[in-house]
Amino acid sequence: MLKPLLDFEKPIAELDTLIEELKRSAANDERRKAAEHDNVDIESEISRVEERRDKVMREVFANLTPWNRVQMARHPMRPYTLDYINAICTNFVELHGDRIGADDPAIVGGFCQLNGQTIMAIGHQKGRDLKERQHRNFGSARPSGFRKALRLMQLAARFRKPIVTFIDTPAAEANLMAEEEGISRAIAYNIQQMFHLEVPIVVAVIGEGGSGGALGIAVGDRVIMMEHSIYSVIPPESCAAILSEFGRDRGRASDAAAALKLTAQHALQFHIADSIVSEPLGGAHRDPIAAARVLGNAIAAELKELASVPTPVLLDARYKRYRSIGSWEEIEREALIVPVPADHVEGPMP
Amino acid sequence: MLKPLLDFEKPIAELDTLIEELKRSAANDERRKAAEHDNVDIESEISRVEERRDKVMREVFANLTPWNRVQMARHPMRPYTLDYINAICTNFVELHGDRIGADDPAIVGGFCQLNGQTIMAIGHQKGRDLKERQHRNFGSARPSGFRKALRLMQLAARFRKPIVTFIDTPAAEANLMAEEEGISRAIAYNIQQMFHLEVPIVVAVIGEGGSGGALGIAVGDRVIMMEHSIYSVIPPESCAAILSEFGRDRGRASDAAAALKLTAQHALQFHIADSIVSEPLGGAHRDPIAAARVLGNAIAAELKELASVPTPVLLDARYKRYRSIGSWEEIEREALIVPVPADHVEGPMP
Amino acid sequence: MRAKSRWFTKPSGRNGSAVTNMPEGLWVKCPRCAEIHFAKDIERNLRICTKCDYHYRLHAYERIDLTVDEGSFVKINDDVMSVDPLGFPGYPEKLARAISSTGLTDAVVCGEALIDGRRCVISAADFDFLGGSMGSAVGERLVRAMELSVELRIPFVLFTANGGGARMFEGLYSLMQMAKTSAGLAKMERAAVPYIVVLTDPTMAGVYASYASLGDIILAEPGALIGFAGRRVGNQDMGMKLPDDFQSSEFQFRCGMVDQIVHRRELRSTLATLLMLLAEEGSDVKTSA
Amino acid sequence: MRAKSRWFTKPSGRNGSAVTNMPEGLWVKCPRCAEIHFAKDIERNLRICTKCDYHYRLHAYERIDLTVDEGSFVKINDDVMSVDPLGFPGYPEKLARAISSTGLTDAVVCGEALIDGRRCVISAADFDFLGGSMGSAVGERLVRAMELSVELRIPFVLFTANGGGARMFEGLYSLMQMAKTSAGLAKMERAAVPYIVVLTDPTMAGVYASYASLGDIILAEPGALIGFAGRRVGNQDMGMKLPDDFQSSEFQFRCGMVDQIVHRRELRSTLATLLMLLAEEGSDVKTSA
Ligand SMILES: [Zn+2]
Ligand SMILES: [Zn+2]
Repeated sequence: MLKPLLDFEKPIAELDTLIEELKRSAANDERRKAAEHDNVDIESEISRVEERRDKVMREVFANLTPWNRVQMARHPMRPYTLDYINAICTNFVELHGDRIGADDPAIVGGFCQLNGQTIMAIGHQKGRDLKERQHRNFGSARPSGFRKALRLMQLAARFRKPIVTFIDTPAAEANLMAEEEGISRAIAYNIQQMFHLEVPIVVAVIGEGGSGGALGIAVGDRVIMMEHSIYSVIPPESCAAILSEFGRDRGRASDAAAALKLTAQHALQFHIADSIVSEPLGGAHRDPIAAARVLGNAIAAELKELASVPTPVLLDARYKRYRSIGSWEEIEREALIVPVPADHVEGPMP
Repeated sequence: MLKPLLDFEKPIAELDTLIEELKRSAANDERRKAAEHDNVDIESEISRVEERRDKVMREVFANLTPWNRVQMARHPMRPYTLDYINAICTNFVELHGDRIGADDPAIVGGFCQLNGQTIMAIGHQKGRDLKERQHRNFGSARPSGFRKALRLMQLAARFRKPIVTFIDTPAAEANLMAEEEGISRAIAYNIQQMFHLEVPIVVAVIGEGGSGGALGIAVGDRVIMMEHSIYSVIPPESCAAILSEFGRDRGRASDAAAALKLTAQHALQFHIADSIVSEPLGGAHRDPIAAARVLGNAIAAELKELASVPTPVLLDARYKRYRSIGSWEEIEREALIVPVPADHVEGPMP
Repeated sequence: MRAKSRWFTKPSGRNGSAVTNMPEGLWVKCPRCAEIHFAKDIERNLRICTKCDYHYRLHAYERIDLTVDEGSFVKINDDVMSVDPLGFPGYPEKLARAISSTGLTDAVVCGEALIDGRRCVISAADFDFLGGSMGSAVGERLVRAMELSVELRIPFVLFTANGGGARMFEGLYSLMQMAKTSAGLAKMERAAVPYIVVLTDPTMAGVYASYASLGDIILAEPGALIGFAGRRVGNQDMGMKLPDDFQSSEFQFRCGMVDQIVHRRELRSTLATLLMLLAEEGSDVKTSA
Repeated sequence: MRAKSRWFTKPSGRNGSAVTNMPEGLWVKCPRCAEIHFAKDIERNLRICTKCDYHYRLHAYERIDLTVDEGSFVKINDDVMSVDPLGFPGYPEKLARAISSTGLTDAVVCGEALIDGRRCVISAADFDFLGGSMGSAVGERLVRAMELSVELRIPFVLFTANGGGARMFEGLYSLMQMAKTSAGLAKMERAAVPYIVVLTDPTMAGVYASYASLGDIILAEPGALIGFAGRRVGNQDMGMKLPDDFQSSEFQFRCGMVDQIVHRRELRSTLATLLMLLAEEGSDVKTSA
C-alpha cells in the first residue's frame, strides 16, 4: 500500500525509495557481488543518498509556507491522540460515555500513568482508515464528546490527578443533531468549567487546533504545540470562501492560511502557546516513537513544574493567563483616531 | 361539563347539587315568592341540607380506605403544582430547559416569591384536560425533566435561595427513549446531588409520590405531605400484578394499597414525612384556595425555621435524616433466628 | 487610507446614543411578511412589525434605551479599542468604516445602569459593527464588565446580537476571547453574581459557543437566528432536511437551551422581575432612578 | 410458621462462601445458545459458556472469590438483618426461605479485602436472595460499607446483580434506601474516595436508579440485563419496536452509561489497574496478601 504523500514530500519520498532499494541490494548476496564486481560500494552509496535526502528534507522543511503547515497538521500519516497515549503512557484504561445518552468516539479519554504518575489523558481522535475515520467522525466532536470530556476532567480533579489534553480536530460537529444537543452550550460550558478544575492541566496541540472544537478541551495551565501543528479561529478554506479579500474562493486557502497566522510559531509569538515541541526532521509521522518521546518529556516536565504550585495560585494563574489574552489598546478620548497600523498607512504620517 | 367524581364522592355530589338548586331558587324572586307562599324557608332548608352534606362528608372521609387515598391522590380535579405555585407565590418566572437537548413539560420550575422571600419552586406537573395531560406526559418526567430540575436547584443554591419541590407523579417515564437518555442515572444523580445543595429544601407531596420518579426531586430537609397524598415504592396495581399474594391480579390493587402502607399517615408514622397538611373537608379540590393557603403557611413555617440553621449543620442533618431511614435489626450470631413479627407468628410463642 | 473622521457622534438618544438604525425614508417593508408600513409606526411599536410581530434588530444604544431607566446609563470601557494584531488584509479599513458608520468604538457597548430601580452592569452588541463580532476589544470590554459586576456584586445583563461570532481578522486572538470571556464568567459563577443573557438576532458561532450560552438565565427574543454553524454549512454536511425553524429562538427553546422566549414588549419587565428575585438577601432595596 | 433453621451454612469457598450456585447435575444447558456442556467445564471457565460466551450469574461469594486475593476477605455488616416493618403478606416466609436456601443473611455481602494487594471495601449482591432486592438491611449494609471506605480512605468496589430493585415488601422504607445509599455516595464524593461499580446480570429499577448508576467508574459484564423498568412495561407503554439489545450492557454502553464492558476473565485485572491508578499520591503501596 502506498503511503499518502504531500506534494512537497515527493522529492524526499523518491530518495527514500532509492535508499530502500539500495538497502535491499546490500542485503542480497547476488546483487551485492554484482555491485562489488562493478566496484560500487553500496554502503557508501547509501550514506551518500541519505545525506542528500536529509539535505533536501532540511531545505523543504526550512521553507514551509503556512499552508504547508496546515497540510502537515492534517497529514494522514500523522500520529493521533491514541498513538501518543500508547507511546507515552502505561496502563491506559479508556473510560466511555457522557452518562446522558451517548459515547462519542471523536473524543477519547481515560486514566493512565506518565512516568509512574496517574494522569487523565483526553483528546480528539481521528481515524486512520476510511472506516475508522467515519467512526471517529474525522475527529469532529459532538456535544456528547465534550460532555464526556468534562465528566472525565471533573473525575480527575476530584481524585487530584492532573489532566493532559491532546488537541487534534478540524472543528466541532455542526450538523442538525449537534445543534439539537447544544454543541454551542457544550463547548462554552466546558471552557468555563475548566477554570474551576483544581488540578494542573497541560494542553498539547498535536495536529489541528480547530477553533471552538479545539478550545472545548484546551483551557490549560500550559499549552504545548507540536512543531507542525496549527491553531486557528477558522479553517483557512472557510476564511477564503467568506472574504472578498480572497475573492471568496476556497482555492485561495493558502492566502488565508498566511493571513490567519495559524502556525505553532505564531501561537508562541502571541503568548498563546508556551512552548513548541520539535518534531523529527520531516514531521512526527517520519518517526512517531521519537516524536512521542519528545512530547512525553515536554508534558512530564510541565507537570512536574505545576505539581508544586498551590491550587489557589494555579487557578488564579489560569484565570490571569486567559484574562490577559488579546491585542487592543486603550485610547484617551482626545486622541481618538482610527488605529491603523504603520504598514497599512498610505501616504506620509502627519 | 360534569366534574369527574369518585364513587364515594357521589352521595356528597348529590347533596351539592340540591344545595345549588336551592340557592338558585333563593336568588329567583318568583320561586322565592312561591316558596314563601308554601311556608317554606329556603335559607333554613339550605342550612339543613348543607349540614347533612357536611355530616355525610365527614363520615365518608373518616372511613377512607388506603385505596380511596390512592384515588384521592390521583383525583382529576386535584390541584397540581402550578395551581399551588400560582396560589401561594408571586412573581413566578418559569425557567425552561436542561441545556442538553430538551425541555420536559412534566417538570416545571422557576424563581418566585413566597411571603416576600425568593425561592426556587419545582414540581411535577400533570395536565388537566386530555391535551395538556399528553403534553405533560401525565406528570411522568423524562431524563431531561430531572436534569432541568437539577440545573434549577443548583442555580438556586448558588444564589442562596431555598428550594421547594412539589411531588405529584405516577412514576418516571420508562419508555425506550427514557432508557436511552439514562432515566436511571438521571434520577440517581439528582438524589445524590441534592445532598450537596447548600440551601434549605422543603418537599411537599401534594398528590402521587410515585417511587423513583418522585424521589428524583424529593430529597429535603423537611417533607410535608398533604392529607390525601400518597408515597409508594410501586403503584399498587403493579404490586398486585406481580405478587401471588394478590393473585397476580391488577384488580386487587386495593389489597396491595393496604399492604404497601402508602398513605401520608403511614409516612408520618415511619418518620419519612415530618408533618401532614390538613385538606379542606372533602379534599383539596373542594376548596383549592383554602388548601393552598394552608400548604403555603406550612411551607413558609418550615422555611423560616430552616433559615436560621447554619449550612454545615443543615447538610449534616440532611445526611443523617436519610442515612437513618430504614427498619432492620442487628442480631448477634448466636441469636440468629428468622425475624418474624408477632402478628405473623403462627401458634403460641415459646 | 487614513481615516480622519472622529467616530463618536453627538449623543442624541436618552442614554447618549446615536440614533442610526431607523430605516431610511418614510416607508419600511417587513423582511418577514413583506408588509409595507409607515416607518414611524414600526418605530413607535418598539421596532416590531405590527402585522407579523417580526422583531427588527436594534442598535446597541437603542437596546439600552429600551431597557434601562431613563438617564441611568453610564458608559464604561468605551475606550478599549481594536487594533490589527495580525496585519490582516482589509481589517483596518473595515474597522474604520464600522466606526464611522455606526458611531460606536467597537461592537459592544457596556455600562452601569438601573433597570426599574435596580443596579446592574449591562452590555449590548451592535450587529452593524462588523456583524457584532468578538475581537480582542470586545473580549476585554466584556471581561471588565464582568469584573465590575463581581466587584459591585450586581447582576450582569447582556444582550447578544453578535452574529459574526469570533472576529477572524484577529485570528487566534479572537478565538481566545471565547476562553477569556468564559474565564470572566467562571469568576462570576464562583462569586455567585447573576448573569442574565438575552439572545437577540443574530447570535452565532464563537459567541454562542462561549458567553452567550453561559447565562444563569437565558432569555431570547422571538424569531432570532441563534446557532453554531451557518445554515449553509449545516445543510451541506448533513444532506438532510432541516426543520423550518432551525437555529431560531424557538428551536433553541425546544432543545432546552433557552429559559423563556420573551416578546420585546415584556422584556424590560421580565428583566426587572428577575433582578428583584435574584437580589441578595438584605440588599433588595430599589435605588430611585 | 416459624423457621427453626439457622441460615448460615458451613463456609466452604476460599473466602468462606457456601458454594450453592453450581448447576445441579453433570450437565448444564446454556440459556443463550442452548448448547449442552459438562458442568465442570463451565465451572472451570469462570461460569462462562465455552461456546457463546454467555456469562452465568454468580453468587455473592463466588463473585468475591473470583475478585479478591485469596484469604483476604473479611466479612462486615453481616448481622444487619431484615425485619418486616409493614407486616407485608408473605414477606417473613419469603425472607426465611431466602435465608435458608442461599445461606446468606441478606441480599448483599460486604467486606474488606485486597485486590492484587490493594485494600478496598467490596460488596456483592446475590440474585437468589429475593432477586437481590434492596430492603432496609441492604441499604444499611451498603451505607456502612461506604462509611468504612471514607473512614479508611480506600475505594469501594461494588458488584450489582440486584434485579429486584427496591424490595417492595418494605414499602416506603425500601424506596428510601435509594436516597439512603445515594446519601452515602454523596459523602464518598465529597471525601473524594473512589467508588467503582460493576454492573452484573440483572440490575434493574430502584437499584439501577440509585447506587448502581453512581459509580465514578462503571464497568459491566457482557450481556447483562440492565435497565429501569421491566421489558414488559417498556413494550406495553411504547407500542414501538425495541432494539434487540434493549437494556443490555451493550445498550447501556452505547447510551453512554457504562465506561467499559469487561469480560469476566479481565475483570480482576481491570479492577486491579484501576485501584492502582486511583491510589492516592503517596499511598500507592501494595499490601502483600
Ligand atoms: Zn411583518
Ligand atoms: Zn452458550
